[in-house]
Amino acid sequence: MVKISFEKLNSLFEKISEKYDLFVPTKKNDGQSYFEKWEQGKTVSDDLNTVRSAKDFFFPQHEDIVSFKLDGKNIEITDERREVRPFVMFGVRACDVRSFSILDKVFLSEPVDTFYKAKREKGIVISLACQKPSETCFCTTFGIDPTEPEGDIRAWKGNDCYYLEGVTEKGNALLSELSLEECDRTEVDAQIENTKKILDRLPLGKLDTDSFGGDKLKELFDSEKWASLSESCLGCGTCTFVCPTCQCYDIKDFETGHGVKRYRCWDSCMYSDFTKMAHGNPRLTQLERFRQRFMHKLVYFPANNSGEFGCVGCGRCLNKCPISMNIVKVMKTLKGEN
Amino acid sequence: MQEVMKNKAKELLASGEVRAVIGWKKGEFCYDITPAVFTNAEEIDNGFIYDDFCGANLSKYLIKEAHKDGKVLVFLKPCDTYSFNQLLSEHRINREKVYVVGVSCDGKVDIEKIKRTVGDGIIALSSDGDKISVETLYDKYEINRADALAERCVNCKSKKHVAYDELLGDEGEVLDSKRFDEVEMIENMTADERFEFWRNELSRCIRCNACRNVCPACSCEKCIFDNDNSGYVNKAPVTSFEENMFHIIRAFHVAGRCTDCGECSRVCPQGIPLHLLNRKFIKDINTLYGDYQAGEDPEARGPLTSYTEKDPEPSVVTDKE
Amino acid sequence: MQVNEFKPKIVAFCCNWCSYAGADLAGTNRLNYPADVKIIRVPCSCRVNPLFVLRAFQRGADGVIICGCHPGDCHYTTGNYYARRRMTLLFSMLDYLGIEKERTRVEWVSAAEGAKFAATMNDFVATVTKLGENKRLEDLRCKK
Amino acid sequence: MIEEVLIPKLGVVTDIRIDTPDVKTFRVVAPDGKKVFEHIPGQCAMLSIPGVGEAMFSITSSPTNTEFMEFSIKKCGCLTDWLHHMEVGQQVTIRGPYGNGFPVDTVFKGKNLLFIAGGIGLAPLRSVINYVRHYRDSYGTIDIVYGSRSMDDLVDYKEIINEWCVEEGVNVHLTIDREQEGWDGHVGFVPNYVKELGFDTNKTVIICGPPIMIKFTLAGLSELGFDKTQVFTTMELKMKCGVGKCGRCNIGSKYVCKDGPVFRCDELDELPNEY
Repeated sequence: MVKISFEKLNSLFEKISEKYDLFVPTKKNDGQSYFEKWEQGKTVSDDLNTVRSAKDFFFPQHEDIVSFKLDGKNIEITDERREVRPFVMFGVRACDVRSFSILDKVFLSEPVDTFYKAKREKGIVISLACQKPSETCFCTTFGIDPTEPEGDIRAWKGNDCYYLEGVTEKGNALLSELSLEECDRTEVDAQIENTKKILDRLPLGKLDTDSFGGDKLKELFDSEKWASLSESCLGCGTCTFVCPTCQCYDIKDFETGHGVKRYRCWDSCMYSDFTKMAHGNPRLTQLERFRQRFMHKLVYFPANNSGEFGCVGCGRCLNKCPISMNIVKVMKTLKGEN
Repeated sequence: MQEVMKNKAKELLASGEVRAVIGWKKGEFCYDITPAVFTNAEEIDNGFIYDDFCGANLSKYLIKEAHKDGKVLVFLKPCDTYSFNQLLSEHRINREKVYVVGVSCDGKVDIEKIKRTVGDGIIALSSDGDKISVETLYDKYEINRADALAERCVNCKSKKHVAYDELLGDEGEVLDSKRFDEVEMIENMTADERFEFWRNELSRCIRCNACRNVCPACSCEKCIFDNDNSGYVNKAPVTSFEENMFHIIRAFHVAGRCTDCGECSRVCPQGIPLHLLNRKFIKDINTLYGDYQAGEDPEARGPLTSYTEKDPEPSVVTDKE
Repeated sequence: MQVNEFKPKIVAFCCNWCSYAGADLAGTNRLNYPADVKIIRVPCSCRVNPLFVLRAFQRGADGVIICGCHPGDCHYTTGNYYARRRMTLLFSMLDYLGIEKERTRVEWVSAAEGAKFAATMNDFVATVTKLGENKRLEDLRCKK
Repeated sequence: MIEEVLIPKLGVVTDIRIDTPDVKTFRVVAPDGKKVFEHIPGQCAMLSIPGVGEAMFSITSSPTNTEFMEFSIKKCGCLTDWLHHMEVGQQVTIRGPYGNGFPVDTVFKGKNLLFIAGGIGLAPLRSVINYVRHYRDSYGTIDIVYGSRSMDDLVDYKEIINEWCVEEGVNVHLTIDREQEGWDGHVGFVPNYVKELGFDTNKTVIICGPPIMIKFTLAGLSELGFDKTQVFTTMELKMKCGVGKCGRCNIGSKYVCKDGPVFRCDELDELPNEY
């Protein structure tokens, strides 16, 4: 384990920035935090979660896939993939880091998504342990330990320094380049112990997931409770877009006036046109669309991925849903607790 | 107030006067309240709530609910009644199928504002007159209620119910609001500053459509931004142009119909002050074509569907210094 | 070396019953106005949806002008009165967002006013030329 | 750079055949005149006209055709409308093949096959039919029940009459919904016709058509004693990626583009009824 004092953090960031694009969570004037490219003067925010999840780095809201030029009956195809500059993300929370492994299961399974893969290979994740979890946090429900997050390198914020520990080969390589001061774990261990006590007091820390999973498909799908749960859903895409594990996308063409750009962008199963075809729509009302989103996370995803749930308990949907409907309420209601 | 409302709801359900009640349902915490439809006394006893966090405007749900058989009871706050009237005038709601109970409102609290003061980990909240006591996992706080009020409530335009079948509490009055101050402040900036201001705000848009879907004035069966054949469909704010276009067009489409209920800004996950776009239209309409409050009178003709021969020319904008 | 002079692209929405005929008259009278003005004929000035104006900017217009019948002379009696309110509000909103208000204009040009049409276009093109390229309401994807 | 599935290849339309008033069959090859890719019967490909749209179509030609691929496409939306208006020589973009295809070399091998199709539902089956006709010795009897609204709506009518009907060991049963001048064949809906024909249950059934037809035919088949494990069908839902990532074509936990489009009917029963 190595450490870097707060005073020297800037010079560390400077050093990383020489070779990599460095992104850190910074507070904007709207009081919320966003991952932004680090430059001199930018400080790391202590906020737990950025509004937009860290999935943006590997699966951005929109990216060009391919472009076309049409000339009479002929079409010219141009690959729009670009070289990705190596980058480092500092301060990613445990829940977001776990979301990457969930996204990996989708995008890195055959056939591999090369857009995602290129970014994943070039990105180094420095995670940051949580010390003051929020009431909306429930990552522990899904077996995530926010005091010892995954990532290429994990970090803890101490009283006057950050502690860093290499986790993967990629992370260790970066750490050795940085040649930081070695140190012991005393403060870190104390912090972990302290945080664990708080985790025990989280109201949603130990949700019961036994009633969900791939084998509960039919009974959950046919539950009568979807009707009342989805009743006030506005059908917006907020939950989807702030969710670190939502990965559904749309492919759209844009006519630029001098060719067609085909891009991929986030899409939401909550939208009415998500499954709309020329001859009809299998998910006609908000009930089906709402059900799809939660069934995907709690049943379909585990069914295809040896029981792993498609949720990391980051709590963003709890904070951001315009009508405060969220996966926790859905889980509790389906189980008959609400 | 909450108990009076519960009793009213149960009474009307029991008598068969209404088939369902649209109200607010309590959540996991003390602040995450969900709009809900209640159909029996048990549901009301278990979940119905009316408190500082019941900010959601329920009038839009009437479009869906009032298409079903039977009558529904809806609780509307003063500002919600303006939306209700506007929907009536647009024939989106069948008045006979709705039983409106007006409920008084002394401003709703914005949880984001509280969180900004006390941080994360709120586990208990209680309101006592001017003060709100907050308990978090880490500490206890006491804050002024006035400091935690939502922006739209700080600049409340009216405490008067403009439509109801029954009123619980006292009749309020139209207030002398300072809601256009911020618009004026922006108007007084230079063009470059304005451009910067709005770029900073609108560039955060993620096109989740929450502002549109929550808006009672956005009640088109099919929005142009959802219609593949319109040529305007873009699901992501791919360029700054897209960000601008979506919000300009949305604000324009509700211009003259927007009652300034402020739901768009409340729901924006990125905290974009969208109400400032709508208020600009309202302010312009007021100054150019005479004072008009959408929803005040369901019989009134909207400013964009009427005209006078003496209207100012567009050059009042393009030629002004 | 010759300096590449900026020539603005202008989109003019012209009412079929007056301004379009006015443009015609300007042509038959051999009155000059810049060729960079692209005329789009509309049945009435009130046919112009705010989206049209924005789409024109998106696709590379540097200025957008809407021409209709003089108030009171609308072929459909009242169309231009509505257009007047709409465009006033739209322009005001664009200005509010910090977009140069001089890039947009409404002019009333009758079928008999060929000279006015040419003069209006000359003046508008001159104004937009001074402003330069439209940067604030451009769509980068549409740039070549 | 490694190949990306979302980036399509070029195809050229070399022939357009008018099948019915709203169905055309397009022949597609790569610009060098060869096949764009190989496929197995029942698989699909993403065709697109840039700026208009991209959609999944089943490949109707058999893989045994070494020269080209064919797509029978019904006019029903934006893209298909555009395709119907194009002329020979038009380039399109194409990517694929997608989906699992029919188990022609495993489950079907040596079996008696019964094909049941309605309307444009013949398109995905045509590939299988021609494949098993090509390897005739590997399969048992072949029965084809095909119905359409009218005589004019029978897709591939010429091929059916000139090739399938005359081939020994292939029994073709055609039907149309309503009486029509010049038609002396069977009149009636497919489900009823299947029951009338009263097939032996020693067959594997491959069915495709409008949902309502499938529903009633399945009921008819079970009356005749068929088991759901004997029946295969092919599905269609909205797709964008074709490779199980964009997340919209799922029925429960199965993606039609990746785990389908071919399902055995008892497998479908395990999934929620959302299609």
